Amino acid sequence: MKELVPMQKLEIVIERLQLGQVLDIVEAAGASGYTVLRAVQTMGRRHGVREDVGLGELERTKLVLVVARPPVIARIIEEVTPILVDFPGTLWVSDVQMKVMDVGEGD
Amino acid sequence: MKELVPMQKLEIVIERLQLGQVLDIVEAAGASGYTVLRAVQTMGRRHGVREDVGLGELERTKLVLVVARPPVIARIIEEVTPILVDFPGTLWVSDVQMKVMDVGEGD
Amino acid sequence: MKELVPMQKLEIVIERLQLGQVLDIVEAAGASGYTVLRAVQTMGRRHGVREDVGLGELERTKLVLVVARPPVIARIIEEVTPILVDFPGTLWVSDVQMKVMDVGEGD
Amino acid sequence: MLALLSENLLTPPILFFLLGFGARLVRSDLEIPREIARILSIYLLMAIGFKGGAGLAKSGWTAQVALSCVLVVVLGVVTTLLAFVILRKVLGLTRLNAATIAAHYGSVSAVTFITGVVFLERIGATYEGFTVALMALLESPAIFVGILLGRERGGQEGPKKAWLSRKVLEEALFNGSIVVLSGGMVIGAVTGVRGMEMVKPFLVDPFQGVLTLFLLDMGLLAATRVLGFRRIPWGLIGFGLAWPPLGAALGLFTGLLLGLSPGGTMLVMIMGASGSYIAVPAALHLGLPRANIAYGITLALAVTFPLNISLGIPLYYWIATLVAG
Amino acid sequence: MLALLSENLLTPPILFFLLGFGARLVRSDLEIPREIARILSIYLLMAIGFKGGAGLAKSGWTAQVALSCVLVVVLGVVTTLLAFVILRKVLGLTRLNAATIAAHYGSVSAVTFITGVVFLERIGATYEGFTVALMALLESPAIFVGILLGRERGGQEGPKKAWLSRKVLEEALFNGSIVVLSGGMVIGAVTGVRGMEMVKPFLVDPFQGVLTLFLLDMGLLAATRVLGFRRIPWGLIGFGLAWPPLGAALGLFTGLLLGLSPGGTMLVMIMGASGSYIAVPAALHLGLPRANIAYGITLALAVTFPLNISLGIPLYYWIATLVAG
Amino acid sequence: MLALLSENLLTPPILFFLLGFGARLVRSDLEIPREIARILSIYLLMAIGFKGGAGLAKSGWTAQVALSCVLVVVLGVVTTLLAFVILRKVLGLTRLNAATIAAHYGSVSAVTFITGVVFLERIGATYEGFTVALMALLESPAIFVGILLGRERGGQEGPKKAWLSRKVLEEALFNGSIVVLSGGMVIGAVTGVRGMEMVKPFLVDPFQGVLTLFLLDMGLLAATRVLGFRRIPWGLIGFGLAWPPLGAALGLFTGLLLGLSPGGTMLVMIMGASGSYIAVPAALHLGLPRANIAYGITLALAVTFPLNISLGIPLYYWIATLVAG
Ligand SMILES: Nc1ncnc2c1ncn2[C@@H]1O[C@H](COP(=O)(O)O)[C@@H](O)[C@H]1O
Ligand SMILES: Nc1ncnc2c1ncn2[C@@H]1O[C@H](COP(=O)(O)O)[C@@H](O)[C@H]1O
Ligand SMILES: Nc1ncnc2c1ncn2[C@@H]1O[C@H](COP(=O)(O)O)[C@@H](O)[C@H]1O
Ligand code: NA
Ligand code: NA
Ligand code: NA
Repeated sequence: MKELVPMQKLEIVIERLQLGQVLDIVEAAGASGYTVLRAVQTMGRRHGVREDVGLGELERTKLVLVVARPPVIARIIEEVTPILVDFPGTLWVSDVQMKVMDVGEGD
Repeated sequence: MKELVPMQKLEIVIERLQLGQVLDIVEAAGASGYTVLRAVQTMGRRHGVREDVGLGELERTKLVLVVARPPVIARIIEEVTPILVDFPGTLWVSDVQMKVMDVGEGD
Repeated sequence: MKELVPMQKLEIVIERLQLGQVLDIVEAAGASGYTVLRAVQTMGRRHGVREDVGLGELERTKLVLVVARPPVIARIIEEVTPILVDFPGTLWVSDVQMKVMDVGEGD
Repeated sequence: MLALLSENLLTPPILFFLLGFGARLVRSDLEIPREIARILSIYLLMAIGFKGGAGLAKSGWTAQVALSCVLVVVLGVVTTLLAFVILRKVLGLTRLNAATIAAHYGSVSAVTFITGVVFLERIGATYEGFTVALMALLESPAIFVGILLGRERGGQEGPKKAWLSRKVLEEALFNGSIVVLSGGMVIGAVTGVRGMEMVKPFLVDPFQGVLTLFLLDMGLLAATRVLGFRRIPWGLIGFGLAWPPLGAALGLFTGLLLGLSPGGTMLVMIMGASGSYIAVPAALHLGLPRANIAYGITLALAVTFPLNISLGIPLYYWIATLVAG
Repeated sequence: MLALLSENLLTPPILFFLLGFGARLVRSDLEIPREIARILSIYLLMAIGFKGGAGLAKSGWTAQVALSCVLVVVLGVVTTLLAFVILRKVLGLTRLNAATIAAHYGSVSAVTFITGVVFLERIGATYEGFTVALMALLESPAIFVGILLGRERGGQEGPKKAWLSRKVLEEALFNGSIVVLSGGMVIGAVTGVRGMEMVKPFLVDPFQGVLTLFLLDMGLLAATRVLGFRRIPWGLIGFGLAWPPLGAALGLFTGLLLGLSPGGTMLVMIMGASGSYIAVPAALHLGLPRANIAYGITLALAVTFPLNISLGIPLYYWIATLVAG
Repeated sequence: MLALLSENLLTPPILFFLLGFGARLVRSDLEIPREIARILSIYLLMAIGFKGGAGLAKSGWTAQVALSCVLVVVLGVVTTLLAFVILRKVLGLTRLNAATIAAHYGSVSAVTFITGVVFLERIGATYEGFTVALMALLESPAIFVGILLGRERGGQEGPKKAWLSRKVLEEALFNGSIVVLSGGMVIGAVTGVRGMEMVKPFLVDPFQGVLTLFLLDMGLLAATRVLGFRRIPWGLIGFGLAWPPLGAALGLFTGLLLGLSPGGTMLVMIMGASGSYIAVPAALHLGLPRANIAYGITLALAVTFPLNISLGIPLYYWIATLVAG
């Protein structure tokens, strides 16, 4: 029975223009994967309500989910923070237990 | 290095018709922001499977994410519960550590 | 005042073709409900970046949220794991406190 | 009669419905995005409404129209009650489920009506323009009757949960289908010929092509629900198949009473024989929140709809020509 | 003059706008998916651009066109400054909010312009083809002026946050509206008559019908924002109502200076009187990230836009015929 | 020959492709929603299928058609193997990546084929109706050969993971493209002239305009992938540029063998020269789940496609007129 491994889940709220940069950081830090969700309505203290404007992508604010070991998460947070200083976004971390599928297992 | 602050993450499942009311409660309670996601398929004990019907908004069930200090979260829960009694929805809370960006930091 | 009950939140990443099977397992295990979100961009060690290809459903990777008591969650994990061996996906668990709405309460 | 059958079956709309149905049965992953299906429904309702409005403006408000409006509401109530009794007494469903499904069948499927109109126009048969108005009228009665029948008696009905809260009223009277359909009718009538000229290349010429694309999606949806049949009691599927003749008979009777043309009578028969899967489910979602709407939609969309658009339409017209000829 | 009013009001586009507006006021849940509204905007910009390009090719590059381009940019700057002063001094808004709203009104609403073109074509009035090019030009000046006015003075403008970062420049000059509009124009001019032939059944014939469907959505959006008015200070709503005559006057003056036809003058009046809710908000989203753009969009879309397309268009044309006749 | 080049380049479809391409290069945020791009693809496949079916009905089932079907399947297999050998031996890719990219190029890009048909119709050149059927046939062979080549030898292939599981078969034979394309053909043939009449204002008249809008999106997509080129080895981009002449030559040979008209031969050259980015990636997603499909899509869409629709089409036709004239 594959055991559940204690890890950390990092949730990063970021806009589309900075998404590519954030995902590069996540991959470079060695996370085994990421799952990006689309936010439909958002509000924050620094940038208020972000409306869907212009003819760019709809629902521009994304929620990036990354589950990895604490050192990897810490590195990601360190490199993402400077981006959050300049652009709308925020991040939070929580403890989870993840089912680690060995690479060889997939068909 | 900006520290991570222990907070609570509140996740509220609510339908579009009650979303506005819930977001007002969240703002009034003093949360620094919220992130709303769209649910594509949902089921609950009280209202079963909610189909996308009629010509209203598609994917009507929403997941509201709010990260704030415990007292703020408690107040939100208290004011949202009466809505959940009458309408489809539920909520749950978990502990997280949030990166607090000072308001002045945004450009 | 309805109390918050300690429970576990299970998050399963799975693709559309296996979603029906997973939801059947969730219902059979006795969970009181589920909430399914749509992922727009995903990457994993075993199957890399999954592009939106062909004329099938857009944004095929789904994130299934299930909040239930530990024994129910454990049963779901046990029955979902074999699917994850053959198909893209992963899962993780975290502790939450859920507001349990009595069935009779809904109108 | 056979000519009528092939006249209907061997047309792009019906064939693309079968293509979609077959594609899903062989597990093709073909999928029309929900947003596209949604705007196609709005387009079809807008177009048939606009055409109906222009027709109504020409025919004007006559006694026959007034009487038709009254009788159609009666038809809606009667069909809902009849369906409820069959489902409750014959099939022994719970009060809530029987009322939910009955409400679907007491109303009308706009797309079946539209496919009927396209059939009549292709074979050059005439029909009363105001039948579109009758269809719009038929959306609400079934909702009210359904909610009335479905609500538990006594006790739990506190003031806040008045059996017909403001929200349910809004949904029953101002749901998207009624707004687009009747709004289109009023605007079609008001703007008359000049208005029609402005929108003809958009709302009239591509109409049959848009219906064809929409029915491709309907075929996919219907087959998806058919694949989920194992969760639906056989009795219900029987009801979905048996209802059309019953509903059509009631429609025929109404059409005769109103002295409508064969084409007009056929359309009223469709109103009786078809079940709604857009407007009614939306209203019941609010009015009967605990109801399992999946049953109603599955029967109306995956059993009754395919039956009506393939065999129903030509047969109802054939009968209408014999009786109301 | 009354004839002009009814000529404009009693047409499918305006009536479907009112239908959408009314539907939302009675809390109908009718909703056009955002993806559909998006492609309808792109279609309308592409079509008006293509038509403008074909017209420009015919009229050719004259002194009048060159002068018009210069004067329209001046019109953009002047209207932005005027609006800023009114909002800042008269209504006492913060520098940031005043600049944000001013930028909306210093630019133009492409859909109001398009509705004006449709009005002119229906009453058979002529207008200069290159006015479409002027509209495209009018998108950017207001953005630059708005950001300049909105940025806090001194300190905080480090190199990285240069007041006009590369991203803001890209958005101001190459946002979706400008790309589709001017791209359509260039391609319309280059491909000439043969190009037009290829796309006519798609870009020209259904144009008025697509505008009608788009305005149904606009009505829904405008009413949704009107329902949110309680969060907007009354002074601002007053500005939204008072601006059109002011902006139209500046447009009239510019039109006269350029010796445009009554139709052309009316279109320039629309440029002055209308506020952008597509291109400008997108640019400000980047240029003034802290600005509350909801105010600007709400005023431009839910106050000024309805006023312009219903009463504005016929009145501006009436005035233009009197003055520039 | 130059006339043919400008005849193709200076048309709305190609120019809007370049507009989209350029817009993304200057970082415009213009974006066509994925749902819209999806229904445009389905529309184009449905329309070309329907037109092909009507053509097939007229030409009927001849020996030439039967032979063409066989030879085209052979073309598919040969092009896949040839591409695999080049990628594996010359460029030294892993077996999996070589097989994946080869499968893309062994199949056909429906939109390149459609752009070719539009080119032929504009210059008034004839082509065999059944070429559309050949295109549909060309979708699957490359998928089977690709999966066969890509699967690791020995060991790991347990029964459950048979190299061609039921799901992969369903995707390879009944994927969305094949269903809509061949379904459209069958219905076009069955409903004949009367069927065409019903759908002409929807499926035929706006066809070139819809292609134009679709190519605007293709331009945006291609440029987005070009901006991501730094992650792709230069050798592969070279392959994407070098393949068209090779594939076209094989197509030319097949066309001559079949004695097709210059127009028909050009279309078969396109089949050889183009790579699929809709049907094949979907099948490989299931058949070779570990494959990095991004390479195949990027080359087929951002390198080969632009080359084919701009220079390829006129050149292939010019060569076809010389050789098969
Ligand atoms: N307390 C919070 N809870 C949930 N989401 C938040 C919170 N604060 C900020 N966000 C998200 O982060 C985005 C940017 O925040 P800001 O940069 O502070 O405007 C907002 O649009 C929200 O989507
Ligand atoms: N145990 C659960 N886990 C996850 N989501 C749930 C759960 N229970 C209810 N929900 C969500 O809450 C919505 C309303 O639940 P209910 O009002 O009980 O029907 C459902 O449609 C689900 O989206
Ligand atoms: N560490 C991770 N964090 C977040 N999501 C993940 C992670 N690993 C895998 N996933 C998700 O699971 C899907 C399948 O993973 P895999 O089967 O390993 O390719 C990926 O496409 C991601 O959506
Ligand atoms: Na009925
Ligand atoms: Na203006
Ligand atoms: Na090929």
